[in-house]
Amino acid sequence: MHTIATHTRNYINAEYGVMSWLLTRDHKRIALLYLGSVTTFFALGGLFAVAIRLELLTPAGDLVQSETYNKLFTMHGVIMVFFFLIPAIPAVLGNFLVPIMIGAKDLAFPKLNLLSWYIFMIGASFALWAVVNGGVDTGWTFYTPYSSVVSNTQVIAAAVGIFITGFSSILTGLNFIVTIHRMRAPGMTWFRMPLFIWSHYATSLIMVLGTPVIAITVLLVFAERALKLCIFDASCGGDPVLFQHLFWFYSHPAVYIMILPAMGVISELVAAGARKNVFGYSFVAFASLAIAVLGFLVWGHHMFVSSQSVYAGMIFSILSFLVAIPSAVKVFNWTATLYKGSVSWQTPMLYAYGFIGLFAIGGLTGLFLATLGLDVHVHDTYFIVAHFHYVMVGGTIMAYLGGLHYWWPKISGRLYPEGWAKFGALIVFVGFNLTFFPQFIVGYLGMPRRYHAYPEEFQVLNVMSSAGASILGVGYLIPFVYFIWSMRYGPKAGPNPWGAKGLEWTIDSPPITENFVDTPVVTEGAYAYTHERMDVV
Amino acid sequence: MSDHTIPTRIYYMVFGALIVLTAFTVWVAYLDLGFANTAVAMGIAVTKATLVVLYFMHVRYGSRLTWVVVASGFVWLGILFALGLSDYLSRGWLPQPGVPRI
Amino acid sequence: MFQNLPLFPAQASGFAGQVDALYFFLIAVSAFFSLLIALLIVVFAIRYRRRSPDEVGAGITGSLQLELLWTIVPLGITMVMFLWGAWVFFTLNRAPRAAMEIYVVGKQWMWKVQHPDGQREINELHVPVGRPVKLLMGTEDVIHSFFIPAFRTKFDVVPGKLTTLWFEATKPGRYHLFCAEYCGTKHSAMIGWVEVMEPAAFQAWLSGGAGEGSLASRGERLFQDLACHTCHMPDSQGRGPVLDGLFGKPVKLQDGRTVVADESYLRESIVNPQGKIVAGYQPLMPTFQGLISEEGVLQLIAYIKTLGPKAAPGPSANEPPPPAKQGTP
Amino acid sequence: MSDAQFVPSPATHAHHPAQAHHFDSLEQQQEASTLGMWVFLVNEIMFFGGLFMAYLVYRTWYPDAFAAGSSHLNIPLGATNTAVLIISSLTMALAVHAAQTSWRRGQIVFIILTIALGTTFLVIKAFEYADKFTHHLVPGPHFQWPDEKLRAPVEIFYSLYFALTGLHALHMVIGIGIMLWLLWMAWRGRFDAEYYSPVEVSGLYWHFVDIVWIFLFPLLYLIGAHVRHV
Ligand code: HEA
Ligand code: HEA
Ligand code: HEC
Ligand code: CUA
Ligand SMILES: [Cu+2]
Repeated sequence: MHTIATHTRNYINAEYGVMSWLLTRDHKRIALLYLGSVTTFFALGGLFAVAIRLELLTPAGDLVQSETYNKLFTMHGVIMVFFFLIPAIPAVLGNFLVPIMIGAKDLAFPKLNLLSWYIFMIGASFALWAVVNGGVDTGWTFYTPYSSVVSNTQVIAAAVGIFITGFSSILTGLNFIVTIHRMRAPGMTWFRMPLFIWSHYATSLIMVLGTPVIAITVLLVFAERALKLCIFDASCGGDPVLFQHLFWFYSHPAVYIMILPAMGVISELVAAGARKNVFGYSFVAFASLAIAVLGFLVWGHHMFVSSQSVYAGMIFSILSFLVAIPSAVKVFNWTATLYKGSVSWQTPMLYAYGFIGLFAIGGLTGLFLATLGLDVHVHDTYFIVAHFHYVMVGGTIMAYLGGLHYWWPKISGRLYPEGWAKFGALIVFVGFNLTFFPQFIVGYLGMPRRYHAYPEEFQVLNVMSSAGASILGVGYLIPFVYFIWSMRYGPKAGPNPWGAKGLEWTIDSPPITENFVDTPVVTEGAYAYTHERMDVV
Repeated sequence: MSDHTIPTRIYYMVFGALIVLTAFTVWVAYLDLGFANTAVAMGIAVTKATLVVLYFMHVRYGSRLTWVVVASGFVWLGILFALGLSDYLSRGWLPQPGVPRI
Repeated sequence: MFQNLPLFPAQASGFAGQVDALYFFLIAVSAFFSLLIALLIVVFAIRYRRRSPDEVGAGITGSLQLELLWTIVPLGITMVMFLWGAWVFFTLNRAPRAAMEIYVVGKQWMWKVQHPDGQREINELHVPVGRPVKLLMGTEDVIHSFFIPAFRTKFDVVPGKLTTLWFEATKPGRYHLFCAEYCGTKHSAMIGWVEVMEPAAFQAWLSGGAGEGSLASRGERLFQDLACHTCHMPDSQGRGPVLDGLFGKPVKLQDGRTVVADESYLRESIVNPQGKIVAGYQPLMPTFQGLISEEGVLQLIAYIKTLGPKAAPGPSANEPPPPAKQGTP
Repeated sequence: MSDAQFVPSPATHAHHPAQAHHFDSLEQQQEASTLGMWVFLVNEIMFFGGLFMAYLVYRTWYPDAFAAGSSHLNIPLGATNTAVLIISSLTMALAVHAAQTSWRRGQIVFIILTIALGTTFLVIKAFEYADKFTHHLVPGPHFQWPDEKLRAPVEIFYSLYFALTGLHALHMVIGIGIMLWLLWMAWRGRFDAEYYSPVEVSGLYWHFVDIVWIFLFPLLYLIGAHVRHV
């Protein structure tokens, strides 16, 4: 890397003092602000999960009151979804990497980027206010009329929090879209972009097109509750099912906001881990767009037994199967990328393997739910809980951790301890499966979700799940500890510890404030590890 | 950026059309045309909106990307309406055994 | 503790087998693909593990044939899932004509059941084995969901609507009844039992205690109390249409549409008469929204269904049950 | 990129003072702002879209109640407001034109006119709202409707009326805020033919708010026009 000058100045030590962080416009510093915030929310959401699992150790509802239990899972869901998982990869890794990967000095609108973080924190404050002042008990889905006229908890504060946070997501998406369109370095054509960028582009489309609908929907719940308007309330002839339509119009695409960036991370990990072109690059790139677009057409699969029309159910079912196809394409392409690669067994790859396997199971069980006749039985049981934890925890969090490990040297300039990291990844994998696999079984047996007490015959499976959760908790604690440790004691990383391709590995670790000394000129595709060309067999 | 500076004459013409259309839509609303009332009102509103988008908002002279962005907004609105209505309009269609079909 | 570890729910309804067959098909597909992928990953990761620090992978970029293969094969498989699933779903959604009808109302946090002959129960549902049963369901407050795992079926009860659910129990026994849609504090206590009985035992149970008269007769009393009869008279003298023989018949509406007078229509006509105006009538009927309990609405419906010429499909509530018939058309 | 070359920044020409350092050129910066605003407006379409969906459903369910509810809205005032907004769109377009032609006086005059028209709109709207309050047409416990049978669905109509017009008015308020800032910048002579994207981009926003009203007016005010004489 002859072109790299060693700068002692980098984005971390460029300026000092709290204000230099709170007023920064550097996308990398903002990424770290988000990293701090979402980690805190993850810990909080995790604490609620621990409480849930403790309660479910015994069939009787003996640890907490049912009111409390209902608040626990609601706040667990709300915090994990809106304040952790949706921002996690885009706002942390995306913020850090999108400009660097396309050879830009920053996002198109740095001030807006900082504003997004403030909006996020303001929204989060409302949600936290709700948590501290008695909590919310509507479930993260806020179904009316329970949320709008019946519940007597802090629905208004939570709704306002989600409304505000939504704008942070919208502005992040907007910033990415404009950046990717307008800020690419010379030579960085669309089909030379890393797949991480493609998937963030697709994610941003969903953020911009979907998030406003959840914003207006929670605003209407707010209006119905606080201003006594009549929108969904059946007592003035309104339709509670309309709320569900509007809610899922966003919230189904939102699950792709959670998974698409994770898929982008996996594409990078697999390419660097196998030192190879991602197999079928353009298919993977277009699969991201296909998921983003088709993802808007399937929301009604959450409403098969909601009294939605049978025909609408059929339309949503068949479209749900269609949206599974691009995901399948991606899984197969990642697997094929390993073929004849130079495959690494370092921690980021372990997480990538974990992701592919667990996402496959999570996604395939999604097919169970898209199957009309089967969903009637498993809807609102623990089968659903297992499905979405497999995709969200087994999928997105695995990818997030894999990505954090992979880019940690770039972010912090230091290496994490590899041995501990492998051990942590193993614990996470084992703990995860022990927690959530039994839930498929107990779900098919018929245990409904959001149950504070349950019949005795479900106990054994629930105890397994709770045991798994404690292992999983330890598994998450391990990286948390050694990442912090490495910031001080980790060995210096150097610009490219993995021998990986990509503009981010051509610059210093940690990078300087405007990323590049001189604007790079790109002359080849994203994963050009070799210039030989070869066929599959 | 549209380096295009549109002559102000066009602005005034569009403005005139918008005012005329507004007057027309008010007038026609007082006639009882049955279902056509809504169709006409929406037709006029769409025309007016199109004029504003094309001329006041310069899309007529904009890049292809602008066209795509604008179009995507309306396509997604269409998705929301179409799939939403797929439920509302087909409720109760399912023939039940023993109940006469209509 | 460990002898108490069920892995599979009891099969106690006509379609439990159908749903389970679908389940096993999906498990087979999923197991195949998950194991295939896991196997390939392990094999590749070991076979092609990195042997020297600056080794790179082969220059393979992709293969159109493979892309087509793994697009089309999953597409085909999922279409099978779709068709099969939709077919089961239709069965689940179309109660046979001969189904015996039971009225269910959900409210925070209990299930109230009324049998046509007048028995009421709370958090219990007694049904005979081998006869299709159709539940006509409403709610007094929020959304709930009537869920019987052993029957593999559930359906939401939604404010402002009448929803239905049907099944045919195949095995006598006691099965869990759950509320599956989150409905507030005691959601997890809104549970009960479904008691499937031999027909004779069921008949005995039915004649056990009907106290207040049949459902329809209670509906009739309400019809008088709410002064419905002042407008709806048996002859066409009243201000409202004649209700005799209405159930199950097509009704012409003012706006030109024709709808069938099923239970949902009757419910809507009572609670929200402005929604659908019968052709040839003025929108005079006041709304009874909030004036009748959900149970009352169901009683009125039961009453209207028994009215007049026996043109209505399905046995009237008071007849003895006909022998079980194959329901699925 | 092993063989990516690094070239020194191409330009040595003087940067426009408004150009941010992370852009290569003022042109790139202006294109980015315009695209950004368009993307934002698409988001706005969906934001109002949720409400329009609710309107669509209930309008098909309760056509008569909607017509009846609508007939209590004041068509002359609504039409006037439509005209006011259209004029303000014209003045906004002319303000952009003035910026494109480096005509500072024109910018100031047209922005002031736009602000004045926007305010007029809000004042008229306030009178309409006040009228609804005195006639108990605001949804909630005090809502009254002479025809008891239609009360519930008419309440839905007025809920949508207030939600739609209220959000629209909120957008107007924000728009006026932006205009005041533009006025300040124009006053200081910040905009010229080379750099005018703040005016252009704010103009897009303003026109969008106008378009929303173009739909609200017939959907809310006019559907009852032909029945009110029956
Ligand atoms: C990251 C989040 C995420 C992701 C990616 C998905 C992905 C999918 N989900 Fe999931 N889902 C949720 C999060 C997610 N879901 C959540 C949170 C809920 C519950 C919400 C609530 O009620 O609280 C839910 C609920 C949910 C339901 C509603 C269930 C109910 O309430 O009754 C349905 C129904 O169709 C569904 C389907 C799917 C499908 C078809 C996919 C597909 O996209 C999956 C595609 C992936 C694959 C198919 C696997 C990879 C492919 C292969 C291994 C090759 C073989 C493939 C084939 C043979 C096709 N999901
Ligand atoms: C991103 C989303 C996400 C994540 C990560 C999780 C993580 C977990 N979830 Fe959650 N879950 C949801 C999203 C998520 N969940 C949603 C949306 C619902 C539905 C809510 C509803 O019904 O409304 C739900 C519901 C839900 C239920 C069902 C409740 C019910 O229906 O009654 C259960 C039950 O077991 C559960 C368990 C768990 C467990 C054990 C974890 C574990 O993975 C958690 C492991 C984490 C820890 C144990 C914390 C570790 C601690 C640290 C790392 C802290 C260290 C740091 C510091 C000290 C600063 N979740
Ligand atoms: C003030 C007179 C009046 C009263 C009281 C009244 N109705 Fe009606 N009803 C009407 C009129 C008029 C119609 C036809 C117009 C319409 O559909 O709204 C009607 C229609 C109906 C219909 C639909 C009939 C069809 O042919 O499709 C049903 C069912 C019904 N009423 C039931 C009831 C019940 C039950 C009550 C009492 C709880 C009741 N009505 C009280 C006037 C009345
Ligand atoms: Cu009733 Cu849950
Ligand atoms: Cu979904």
